[in-house]
Amino acid sequence: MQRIGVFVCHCGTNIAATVDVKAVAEALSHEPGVVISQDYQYMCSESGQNLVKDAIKEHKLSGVVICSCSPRMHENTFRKAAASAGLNPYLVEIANIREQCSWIHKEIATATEKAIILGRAAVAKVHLNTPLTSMESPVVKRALVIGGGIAGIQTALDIAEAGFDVDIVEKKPTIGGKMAQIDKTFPTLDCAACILTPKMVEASQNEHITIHSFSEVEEVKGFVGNFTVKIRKKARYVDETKCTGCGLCTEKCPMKKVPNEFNMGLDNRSAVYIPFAQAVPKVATIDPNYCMMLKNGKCGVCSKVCSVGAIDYKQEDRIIEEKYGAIVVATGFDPIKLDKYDEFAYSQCPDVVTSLELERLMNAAGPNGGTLLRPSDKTHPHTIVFVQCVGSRCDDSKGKPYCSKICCMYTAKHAMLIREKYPDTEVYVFYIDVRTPGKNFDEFYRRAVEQYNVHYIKGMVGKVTPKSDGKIGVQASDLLSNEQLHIDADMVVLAAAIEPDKTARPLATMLTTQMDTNDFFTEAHPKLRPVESATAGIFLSGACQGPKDIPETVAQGSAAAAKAIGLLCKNSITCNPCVAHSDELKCNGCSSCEKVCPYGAITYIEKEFRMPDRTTAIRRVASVNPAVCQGCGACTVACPSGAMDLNGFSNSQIMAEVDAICK
Amino acid sequence: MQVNENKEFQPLIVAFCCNWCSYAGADLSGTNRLNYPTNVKIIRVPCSCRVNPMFILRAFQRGADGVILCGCHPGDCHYTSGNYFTRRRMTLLFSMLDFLGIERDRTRVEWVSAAEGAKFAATMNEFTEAVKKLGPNRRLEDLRCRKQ
Amino acid sequence: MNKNLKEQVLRSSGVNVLKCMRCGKCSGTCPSYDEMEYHPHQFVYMVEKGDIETLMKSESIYKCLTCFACVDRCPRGVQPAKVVEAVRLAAVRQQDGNRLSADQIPSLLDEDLPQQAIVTAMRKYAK
Amino acid sequence: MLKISLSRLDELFAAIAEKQALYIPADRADGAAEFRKWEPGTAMSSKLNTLRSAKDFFFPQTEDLVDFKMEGKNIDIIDRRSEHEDFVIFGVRACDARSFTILDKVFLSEPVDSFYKDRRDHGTVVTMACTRPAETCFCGAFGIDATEPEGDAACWSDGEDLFIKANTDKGRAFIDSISSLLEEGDTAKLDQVKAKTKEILSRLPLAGLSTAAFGGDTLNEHFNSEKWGQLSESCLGCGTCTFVCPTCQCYDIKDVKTANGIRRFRCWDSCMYSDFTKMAHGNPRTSQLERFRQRFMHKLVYFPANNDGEFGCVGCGRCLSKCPISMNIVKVMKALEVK
Amino acid sequence: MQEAMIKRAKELLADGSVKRVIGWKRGEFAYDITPAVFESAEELDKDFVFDVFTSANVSKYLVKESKKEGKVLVFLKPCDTYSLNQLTKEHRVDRDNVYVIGIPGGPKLDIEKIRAKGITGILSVRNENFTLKIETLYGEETMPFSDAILDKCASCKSKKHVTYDELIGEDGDILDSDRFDMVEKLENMTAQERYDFWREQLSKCIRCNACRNVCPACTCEKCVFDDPASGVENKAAADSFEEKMFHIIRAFHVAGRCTDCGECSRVCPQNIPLHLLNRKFIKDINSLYGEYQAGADTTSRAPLTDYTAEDCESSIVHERGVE
Repeated sequence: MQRIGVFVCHCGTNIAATVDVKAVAEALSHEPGVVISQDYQYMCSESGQNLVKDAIKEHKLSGVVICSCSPRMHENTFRKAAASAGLNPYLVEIANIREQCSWIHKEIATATEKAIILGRAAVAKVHLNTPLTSMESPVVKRALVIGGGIAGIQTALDIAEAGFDVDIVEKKPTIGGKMAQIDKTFPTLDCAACILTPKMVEASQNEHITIHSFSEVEEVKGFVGNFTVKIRKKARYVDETKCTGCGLCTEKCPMKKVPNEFNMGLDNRSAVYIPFAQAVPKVATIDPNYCMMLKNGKCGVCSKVCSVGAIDYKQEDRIIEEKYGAIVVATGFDPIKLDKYDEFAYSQCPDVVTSLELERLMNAAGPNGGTLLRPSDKTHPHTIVFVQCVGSRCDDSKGKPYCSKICCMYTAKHAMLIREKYPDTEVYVFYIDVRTPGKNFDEFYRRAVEQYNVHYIKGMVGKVTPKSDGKIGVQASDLLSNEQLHIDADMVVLAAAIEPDKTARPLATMLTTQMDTNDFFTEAHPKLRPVESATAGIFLSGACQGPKDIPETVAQGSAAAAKAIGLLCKNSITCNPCVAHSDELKCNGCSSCEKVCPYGAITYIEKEFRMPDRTTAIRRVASVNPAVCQGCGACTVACPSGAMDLNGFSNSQIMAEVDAICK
Repeated sequence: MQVNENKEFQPLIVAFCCNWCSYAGADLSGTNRLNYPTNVKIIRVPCSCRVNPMFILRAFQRGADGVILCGCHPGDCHYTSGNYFTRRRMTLLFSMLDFLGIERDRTRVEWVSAAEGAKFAATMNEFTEAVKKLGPNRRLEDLRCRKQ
Repeated sequence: MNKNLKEQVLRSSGVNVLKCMRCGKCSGTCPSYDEMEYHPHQFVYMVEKGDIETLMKSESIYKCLTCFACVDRCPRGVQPAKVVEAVRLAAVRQQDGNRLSADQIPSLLDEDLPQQAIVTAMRKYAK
Repeated sequence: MLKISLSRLDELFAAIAEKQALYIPADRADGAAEFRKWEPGTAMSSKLNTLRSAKDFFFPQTEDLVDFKMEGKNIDIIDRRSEHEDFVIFGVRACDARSFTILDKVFLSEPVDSFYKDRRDHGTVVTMACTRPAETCFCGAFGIDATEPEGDAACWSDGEDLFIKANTDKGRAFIDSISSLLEEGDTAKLDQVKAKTKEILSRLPLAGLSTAAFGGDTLNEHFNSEKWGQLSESCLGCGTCTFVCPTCQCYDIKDVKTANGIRRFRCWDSCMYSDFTKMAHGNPRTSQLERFRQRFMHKLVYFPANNDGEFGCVGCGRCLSKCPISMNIVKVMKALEVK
Repeated sequence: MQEAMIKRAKELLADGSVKRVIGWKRGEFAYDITPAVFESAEELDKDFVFDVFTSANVSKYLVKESKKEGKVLVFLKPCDTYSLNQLTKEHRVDRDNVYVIGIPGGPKLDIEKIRAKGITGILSVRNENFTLKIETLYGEETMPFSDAILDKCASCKSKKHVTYDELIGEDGDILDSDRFDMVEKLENMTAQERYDFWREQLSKCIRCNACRNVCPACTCEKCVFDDPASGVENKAAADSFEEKMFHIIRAFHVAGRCTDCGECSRVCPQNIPLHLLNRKFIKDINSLYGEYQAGADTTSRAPLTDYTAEDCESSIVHERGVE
């Protein structure tokens, strides 16, 4: 038999002014199971809490109902009070008679009647409450960072700094990501390599950091604190442990006609290559699509010239398995393909380039050694047109609906750098809006206009036409002077929209994290939890979550690291006990629940059962991981047999509330 | 359901509110002292997707005259996708009730965020009025469950 | 501002002018730009403002070639050409103001004008 | 024998209904026949039998027993029993009429089921002889003569007139109450009709069905038969056979939560259901084989063992036509009688 | 056809590829056919039948049979293959342990429709050029074949087998059926008319559970209606609410999973058109969330375990059809 205590709070006059609290206490004292029903001035005060604690002890209460303010306000207060008096905290229920009764109603009679009904529902519910205990789940003290760009590097360094082991998985042969390809950074115009490469070296030398370059995540299992990840280490046909990065093989390789992806295909590399001079790890990789030895067994030059015998044509992909407590996603971005925007003639004309291509064209390690020359005829361009928002801010059918955020600033940077280095060059920037929120950003843009005399023209370019004389006709409307402009340019630079890396979506599926329609990872809360995914233990760093510039990326990388460190610091995590659980005897193993679980908390096991007809059978049944389940209850409704139920909000509890209200 | 010959019909309305948005929205309308009728009684659930069609039928069985389900706005679910499942489930359930000839206005789903205290109160006022117009729920009531 | 006219233009064009982000790409790509008093982006903006009578009075409505370059290029899918067409249609519907009188025709005739165009014009504007 | 012209049937019904409630078989919209309270204009069905059996009159599918009314912590117990009014069921077939004898053995033996007895005391059963038996009929196997039905009073039709004869005191009182409408009539034509019906009965496909292999003393032989496995393997475990059966008499007692207490009621149960006779320890019959076997052993062995050889089946054929998978007592009997 | 089926079944039994055969067994009359498991050539020869009355969908028996030792051969009509796929998808049937022979579908006959013509004492039914010759105790009767077709066959949705290991006879196509006509007709009634329609229909329910127990989608280890813990358990339709409750919840539980095999209506001893409830859900799902045929495959996501951010709001119910 239940022994329930009811405590009605006056909340000063907040409740007592419109609800006859004495009448409520009196009415509820007659409810089945209620052994004590009291009212008090301020239930949440220390003396109010003591009243509850004493009653629990004196009356040996098996359940407590507090009629007071919203449970969102003081549920925890009263749970703690109950716990300190030896009652399981989950045997406390709150009837919200302030926010949802006294504050919204005026007439005492009806408000009191409603308060009694709300109290009665809470009593009915608490009858069915069960003691719940939070589970503890151990935390593996190692983190995985997926993606080795500046976001991943920053996150890894910060986590390593805190003393935890961290692995970086990078699909390319070197870490560094997009930032390594960038020439200078805004708004300070310092050289990207100068600030990035020391961090890359630091990462490679940190004893806590392991870099798996040329590797990809193959499979993710487990849950917060305890992920098991399979990583595919792709065959690079070079023994990483032996290669010294001397580069002799790359010099001697006879196959030199391979488009160099690091330079955006603007020049060539050899079949065995090191992406760039400061690559980390500085190890050669053989491109099997071009290597003649791998393609038809005829060559072997690299193997002959390698003094340490690092070349291994027989190398195969390797799968390694590792356990992690936290995973940080830092898969970054890519510029979109521009093939479908034929109005900008990107595919037809080599002198129409993307901004990232321009970065390489201007970079000292780029195809022209840092001299800006037209790709087509290697001549100096005198008129350069920049087109903003190519593929950004579009209708869904035309491109990306979002603003790519970084283009305004890097274009100002490009324009400024060009005007500084080549003052004889006219630079036009066609913009829709110039968006420069950020520290020193607008000042930077104004400098481009005021000091460097870059021509900013409001209006999107309508048409780009390569001409027979090598010039490029640019047609655009100047919306402010209301005239159509026709510019004969030597080069056109397109600020292509950026999109999440193609590997992000399959990865999100593996991680059971959410993505938006643009394939950006969705944060757990857009304002308050911006670096966590909704899946516990998975954190987001950098542009995989949305377009970002470098400072923001680094900030988010560090924030994600802080969140991961917070998790790794714990020896175990306390789980919310209000989670789903499956009655295995009723479970059909139909997988409906698994399909609606946003957290991947449900798995299936084959289990032997003694059936009611005295036989044994192996049945497939659902099993909820309480460490992963967040307690939404979606599965409870998807389950046709009612095998799934939710602690704290069980079917019978909610129906008891319904019954009590509908009396 | 309470009928008094001299008094206006007072419908009984059960509102299921998700803990994160709508229940907080209801709290907010309290904090802002925005009135809505006492007819509305709120049941707190973790997420709108916790509401089993069985609960709604149960309420009608036991004499509720209207049932309203409130959750976070689509896209804002605390659990990321719960209200999307709710939306499908309730659309189909309501359509079925309609198919069986149960008055449409007795059921509703409304998305109320934690900031929309005013919307919560307005919704409850409006819904109560709509149900009041329909009169007592006769088509989906279990007569045996009435007061003896 | 004439609300009815605006509504009529919006309805007959089926265009949501509020989608326009004022990038001017329509005008940037327009081959008739120099012929027009009001340019495609202005059409969109002026329709949004409800300033339709000005557009109806302007020769611009007959200068649009309906080549649909603006429709194709618009990043927001606004379809300016349809707006121009709708304004033109609004003008045509007010037949009295637009109908040619018989004695005006000879001076307008041009030997290079295809016969079919003349017949079409007659059909369109004659009562 | 007393008779009334069939053309005056409505007059007869009106006269009966004037004194007490009258139920006759009538066709419903979907073509099936059901017992319906007669009111002017209700036409008697020409169907052989009603879809549901006539047992509902004495043993309805659900019946409230008692209310527990709670006020605060007090519980009031309210008896839901109320004295029934007199009623007449007209047109019951011979098979269903026999089913009342079987139900009586269950409900009227000590301890008497007062709910059942009350209804039984107030009900007068007027039967109607069959003239067009169906292929699913096998009442003959249980010694029932469809041309000589039991009941408080029995009726026959020869196509022109309705003949009526009392079998019991209640029947005699019933006939007395309508005697003003009746006249003495010649049964020559009726005898011909009866003879013709008897001839058809002898030609029924199931006419040769015999109960010889069954009875109270055949328990061990049948209980342990290996045939139950095959017979029951396709049984869905639904309660259709039980619920259309005129003799199935098992019920469950259940509680329903009301606004302020509990209402206790009883409702038909089916031995085909997995929770049938579930007790604290669980379920005595855990497989569908056992449950299936229970139903037929009960009708063919246990019931006669306890009731002077009376079988728990009347051969009405309802389960033959309604079982979703067409497994039925005839197939069971035929399978089991082969040694 | 029957001979070919028996022959093939015997071959597969003989060479040990299958241990058991699920098919249909001859009864006392022309029409009372029972689904059965055959384990030997003799049993097949003696009782195996396939004709116009073998309408029962035997796929549900595979839940039990596929878990037994040895492979089971099952003969499935096109509609039955949808049920099997759905069961496979929900891990209720071990498909690897089942050998499916696809056989042509209906139209099958409904004995109740013959009886409804007043034909009684039925001894045999023969189909001659689409006229049924029915021998009865009271002489021979005739009626058009088309008048006796089972409702579920009359609105057949597909003659295509969606899963099989081999076929006997030709495979057919997915058909354009008129199966939603009655649902639409009801939708166009007023709420009062719909209420009256269903009150009349559902008041006939005797809660025998035949619809549930025959349903290939209802294979729960423990049905909520049998489970006192569920809060909806009950044995009898004691009140008009209970009738509605049972059928609403049942239809909802199979929504998005029901293949529209029509067995529920076929077996209802009270002739309640239960399939209309399931079809209502199918129709809604098709129109609101895109065409979906449960059981058409074993991988797609069921509509109720899926969503898009652009789904319609439930207020659409208020906006369409007749109040």
